[in-house]
Amino acid sequence: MSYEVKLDAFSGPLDLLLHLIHRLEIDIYDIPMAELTEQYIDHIHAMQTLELNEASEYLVMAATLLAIKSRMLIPIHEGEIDDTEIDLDDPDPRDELVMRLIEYKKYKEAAIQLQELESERGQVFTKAPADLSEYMPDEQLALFDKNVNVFDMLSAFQKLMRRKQLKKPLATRIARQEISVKEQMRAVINVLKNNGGKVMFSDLFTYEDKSMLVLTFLTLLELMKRQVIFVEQQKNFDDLSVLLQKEDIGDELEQITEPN
Amino acid sequence: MNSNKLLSRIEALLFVAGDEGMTVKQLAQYIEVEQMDIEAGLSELLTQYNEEEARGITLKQLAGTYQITTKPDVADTLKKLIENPTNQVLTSASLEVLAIIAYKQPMTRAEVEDLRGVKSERPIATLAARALVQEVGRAEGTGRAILYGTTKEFLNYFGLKNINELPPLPEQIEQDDEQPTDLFLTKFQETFTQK
Amino acid sequence: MNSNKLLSRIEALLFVAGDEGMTVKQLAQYIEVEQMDIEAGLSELLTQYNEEEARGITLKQLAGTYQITTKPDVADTLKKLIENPTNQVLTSASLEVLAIIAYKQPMTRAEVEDLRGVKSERPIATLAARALVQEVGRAEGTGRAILYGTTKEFLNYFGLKNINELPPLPEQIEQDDEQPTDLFLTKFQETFTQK
Repeated sequence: MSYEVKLDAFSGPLDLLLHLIHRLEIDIYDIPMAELTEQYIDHIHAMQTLELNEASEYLVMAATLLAIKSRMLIPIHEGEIDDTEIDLDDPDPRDELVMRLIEYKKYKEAAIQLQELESERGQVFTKAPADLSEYMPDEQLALFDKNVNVFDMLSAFQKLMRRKQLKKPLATRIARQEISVKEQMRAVINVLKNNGGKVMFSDLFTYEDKSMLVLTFLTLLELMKRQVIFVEQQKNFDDLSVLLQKEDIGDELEQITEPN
Repeated sequence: MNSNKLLSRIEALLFVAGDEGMTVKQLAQYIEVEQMDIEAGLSELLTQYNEEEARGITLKQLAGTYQITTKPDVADTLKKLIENPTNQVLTSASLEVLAIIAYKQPMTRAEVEDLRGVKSERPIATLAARALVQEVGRAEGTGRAILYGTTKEFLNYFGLKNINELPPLPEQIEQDDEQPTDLFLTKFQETFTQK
Repeated sequence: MNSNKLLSRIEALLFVAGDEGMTVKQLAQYIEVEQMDIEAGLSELLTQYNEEEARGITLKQLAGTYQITTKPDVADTLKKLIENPTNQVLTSASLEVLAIIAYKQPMTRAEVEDLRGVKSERPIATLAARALVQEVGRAEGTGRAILYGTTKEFLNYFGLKNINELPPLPEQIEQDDEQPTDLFLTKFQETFTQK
């Protein structure tokens, strides 16, 4: 008999038990303990890997099943069978398990309903509140509601991330406008001035952001063309050195006309 | 105020508010009409949005506020804007924990774990990080465990007006006419007499 | 694509884009029609917005980007909103900036703006004026932009002992994922194979 079992298909031992009960077409109010226990243990055997902190729960459940099974196998003395009083007082060893399964099943089904709502809600989109800050006096801008707490802030962050995910292509467009070649020329020259007019090529590329790397490279090409900097290499495979050739570049910057 | 004037003002305010939304009370306050008028206006606006096929937007009541949202029929176009649609949805473990907290709130972690029969620290942390649940108090007695409840973001995330709009909890498994306890006993006796 | 279908898609995309707007090229790309069709659709949409008095929104073209804005005639109502400074719609920008700085500190203004997609100079300045954020250093490399972080006043305001008490973000929880292990299986076999 082969099992197609993936651990993450189950969210816990109760979930696995419900799966088995359903598959074996077992009446939940009359569980054949021997069969269920055997199937349960076979299934966890078949699970290839199990996270350590969940493993203990699956084991506890296996132990519980074995305990119930063995309690049901304890031979009952002849006289006791006729004694209905004892039968009434003695609960079925399965009762507690059945109650737990039934209670759990309710919420498992509720979770499926939530999932349907989640996917329905995923079909419609909203927008960020309009930015009205330009119409507001400074002192009003940060006036939070008195009831604002950490979770509201977290919620603001989550909304932002959801929005960001929705508008990735637009966000990059704006990122590129952020720093112009002209600004970056000034920045590169400042680095050179602060380092005595000479830095290693790689030291100018400390950015994580790809668009900044490209921008800096374009800036260097522009500065070379204008003979503001000079790039040299001592020998093959050495890092390049960037040297400042003109101290005063005010005029150079003024001559640059930007697209916007 | 004539109807067109009212509708245009409601639409403008809701447009500006975006996903913060606005309550009937706030709309009435800013437009300076009665809340009754706002309610009539909202219902008229909803009718117009839904009847006019050229509209890509509609009205939705979310977490106690009214918000403009896009219509479900344009979802295919808008989904092209999403970079990685799969990593946003909740896992089944998180949904299970969330269902328990939503229906039985306030709940401690230990209570959730009892019910599920499995550790639930990580799903709870994920739900808190996504602002779907939050601490709403502390349990009585020693330990003073954190009590969790759902948030406004929870309502927003599942498209609910308020917590009472949660679908009813699925009822207990269909039972036969017999009382389950009797059933146990009978079966129990049958089992043993056979052995 | 029929006209209503096109218009509803244009409206929905522009609505979601909000203050950022979209270019004709982007609209054409997402709706998968020719730019010519988009241009015709935009002009039709503008006509509808302006002719229908019940609409409070209209179309505006700014630097090659189309965006939905409110109509000038509803300005008086929006003014009422602005005069109510505690409305969440108005404070959402500063709360968002504060959230970004709190979770991602230290951050430069450019980084905040990159994340939000809108200019954020004023919210940052106000937060700094309220002593909720402050300069905590300068960015490496060219430009040496100011790096912002949260203050003691920030911790006070939100009742936190230290910054680590902030609820974690979802990605921070996922990093804590334990490695799956098969230690369990071995243990389990040892225990139960003798059954």
